[in-house]
Amino acid sequence: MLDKNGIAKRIAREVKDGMFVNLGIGIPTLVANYIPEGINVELQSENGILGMGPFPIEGEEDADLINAGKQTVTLLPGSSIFDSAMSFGMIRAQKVNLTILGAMEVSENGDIANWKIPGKMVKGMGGAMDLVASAKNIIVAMQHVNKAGQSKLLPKCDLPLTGIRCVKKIVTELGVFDVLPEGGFKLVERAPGVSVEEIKKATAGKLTVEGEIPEMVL
Amino acid sequence: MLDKNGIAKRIAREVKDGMFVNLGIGIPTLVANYIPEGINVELQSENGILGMGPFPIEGEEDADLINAGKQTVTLLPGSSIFDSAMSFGMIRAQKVNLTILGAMEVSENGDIANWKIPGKMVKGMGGAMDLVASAKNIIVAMQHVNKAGQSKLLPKCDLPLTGIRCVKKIVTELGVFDVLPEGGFKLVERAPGVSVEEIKKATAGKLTVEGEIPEMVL
Amino acid sequence: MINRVVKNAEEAIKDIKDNMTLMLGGFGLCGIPENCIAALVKKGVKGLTCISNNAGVDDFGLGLLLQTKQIKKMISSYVGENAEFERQMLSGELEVDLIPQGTLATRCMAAGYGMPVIYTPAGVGTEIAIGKETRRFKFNGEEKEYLMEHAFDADFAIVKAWKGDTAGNLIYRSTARNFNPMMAMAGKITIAEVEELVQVGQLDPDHIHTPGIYVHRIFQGEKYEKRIEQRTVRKKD
Amino acid sequence: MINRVVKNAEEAIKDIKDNMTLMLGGFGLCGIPENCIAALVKKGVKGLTCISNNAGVDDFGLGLLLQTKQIKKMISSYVGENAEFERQMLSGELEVDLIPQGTLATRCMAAGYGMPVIYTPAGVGTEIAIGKETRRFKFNGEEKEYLMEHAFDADFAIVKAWKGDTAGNLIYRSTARNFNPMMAMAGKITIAEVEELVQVGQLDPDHIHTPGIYVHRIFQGEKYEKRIEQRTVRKKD
Repeated sequence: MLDKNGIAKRIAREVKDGMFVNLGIGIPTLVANYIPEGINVELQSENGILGMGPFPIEGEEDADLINAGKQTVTLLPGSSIFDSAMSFGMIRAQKVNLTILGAMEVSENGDIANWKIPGKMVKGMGGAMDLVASAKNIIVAMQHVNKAGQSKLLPKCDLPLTGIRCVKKIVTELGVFDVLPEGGFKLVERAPGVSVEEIKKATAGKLTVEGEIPEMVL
Repeated sequence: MLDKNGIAKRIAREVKDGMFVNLGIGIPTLVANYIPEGINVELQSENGILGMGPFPIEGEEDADLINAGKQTVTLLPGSSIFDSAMSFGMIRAQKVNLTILGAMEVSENGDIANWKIPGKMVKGMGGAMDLVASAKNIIVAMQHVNKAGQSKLLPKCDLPLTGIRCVKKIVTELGVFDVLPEGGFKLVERAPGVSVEEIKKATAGKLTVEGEIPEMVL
Repeated sequence: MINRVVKNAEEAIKDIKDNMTLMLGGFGLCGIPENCIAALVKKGVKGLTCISNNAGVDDFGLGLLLQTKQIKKMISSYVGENAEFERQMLSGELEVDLIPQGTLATRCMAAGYGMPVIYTPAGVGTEIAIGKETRRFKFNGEEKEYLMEHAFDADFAIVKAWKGDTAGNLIYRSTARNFNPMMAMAGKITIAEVEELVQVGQLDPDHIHTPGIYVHRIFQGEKYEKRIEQRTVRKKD
Repeated sequence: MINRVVKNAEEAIKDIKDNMTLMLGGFGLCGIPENCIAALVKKGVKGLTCISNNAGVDDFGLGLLLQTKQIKKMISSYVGENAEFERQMLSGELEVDLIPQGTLATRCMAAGYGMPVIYTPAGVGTEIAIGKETRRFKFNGEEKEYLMEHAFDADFAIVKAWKGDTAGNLIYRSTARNFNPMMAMAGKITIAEVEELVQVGQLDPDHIHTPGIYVHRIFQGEKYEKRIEQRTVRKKD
């Protein structure tokens, strides 16, 4: 079973040299900590940064320099600042190669729900709808089941959708799953110590398990 | 009868304090020389300048600083530079208050032709089609008749159009004309020494002459 | 040059009336027009429709105008972290139109660029698409569905910049830029408050983010608090 | 940061092939990619479709590629001052698509901003509108007709900037900016030549006009002629 950092660490492997990457709030933010040495990527923050750096050293916070999660951040040498229209322009024009974000539910055909629980939580979609509608490569980082113990990998999302047919890969505490073009979740790797049976039990949507499923080595 | 500078001088009176003005190539460019002291205007050049200044002093030309006519120019204090998309964005959004340009023909209903003579001259429309399609206030500066002696104020344009129902005012060497909302040219002022009869003879389109027409004093 | 300077926030907002539509720059509490918000609270103008990416926090930013119930409707992309907002929304006191952040930015840009509508794929297949015209287009070799979205139509845009000159030219600092440039371009009347107002000629024309043609009134604000919403730091290595 | 540096113009354009579509920055001879144009002439690649506001003059700028008959089609807004161009156009050797300058700029912008189409009133009621979809929209309180225009789809964009860094960030100088930023955003592959190439960290992030994400290849050009097309001066007062 993976903890949040384990999920982030596993996702970091999907980040390839030369990529421009947008990291959502929560676990995706942690991915930045695990990108291997020698892999040059630039982080895009949709409020208007390319080349976002780590949190500032204590005392060096700048109120004018925040990320899309409103956290104080820094700029790396070679970074650039732009307005929100250009930011979403580069997202729509698919210049950002990889988007990693959290989800409440993902369906077999790659639909994602992550912005609203009717009657309960309505904080807004922020930039998520723009990102999932345009990004060519979307990885979801999330817990496999919700607090009520129900699977979040579903035949069909129950919650209001953020985007349709867009998620390509899911990493949970239990394993790594590809969303198949024809629909369905394909188990790619098991988390350390997790059995295929456990994963089957926790997955409500159609799960494809072909041959021996390797246990991931982090 | 006005010469080119006279036409420019007369048009300069239409420029009011606080206006952003786009001046076309030819006579319109001369208008800048006659804007009265105390009238603060900013000249927009559609290749990306607000606050364009006069030609540079000899020896101070800068290849990177030209106007839409490709002439070397200068920047006034408080000027700004922007790209062509923003430039035409501000034109379309009607932030530019006044457009002054030349024409080959203007029709009674305010159509303008100034970019093409089929089989003869095809240099292109440049920014003229954008300007005339969006500007709220368009003044045409031109000769009243063409080189063949034919009137350029017509019932209907013969040449390919640049824009429709857009010209509000025309200043020629013979006088000043308003284009009436219901169609037709209304004689507003006569050029010094020009009679109403001469103007009538040189105007092919419907001309309205109401009461005594004052001779302009420059 | 055309002088755009007004004395202060009170003068800048003097003709903002009840039931008008305002655009307000900023992302979270970053790059918000603090002085104008304070002046709007003081003026007590009511029934406002506010186009702003966020709604501030309970006691700062647009949260101040929510407390005093001066806002009738919010058009935003994210409104979390604001208990009073949530209360007013759930009780039905406050109308809320939640739209994707890129759609919000691009509808501002459309207004500034004279484009009556734009097409975006954001929200296709979701409840955002309900009642909207859709159309399939090919872009970048891929055909997909887009939503038609209209340019915003705001009476006033109120933005905050770092530096500005008397001709209204603006320069933003770091991510305090965010929505400010597009909103500055989009307002029928645009008000800019700046941390430092300089004479014309002191800003490099190549560095101007918002040309003065878009800015109708400019003033130097005072007492900027520039509150940080999520102070996150790391230890020195 | 991701290093975008290539050695020179030859390397930058090495995979430009016959019959491709190129965007080339510049207004007149101002801000044109001189080094890449020279390299294209040397390479001899043919059948090009060039999207460029102008076509250079007889012996400079895109005029050089016209002399060698490497251009099949020009998409421009103004092509005066070029006798060889006129000859090829009138003889039918060269296809020419003349479009309004704002339409040209905005179709580049649309490509860079992921907008498949845009609407503009430019050309309504003229021969430019023939065969195009039109639609009435209300904007700024006024209803009028607009033409639907498509985003450009170019294989390469070739731009010229003043300064650039190894991550591909670009800063333009004065009116040499013109079409370069939108074209940089619009190319499937974007090549930037700069007068001065610096290391990352030497350009102020707030001053970047084109973020490096849009630029795939960058190099420092050489021997910039920067020819002036219309030298106009006044006497010292």
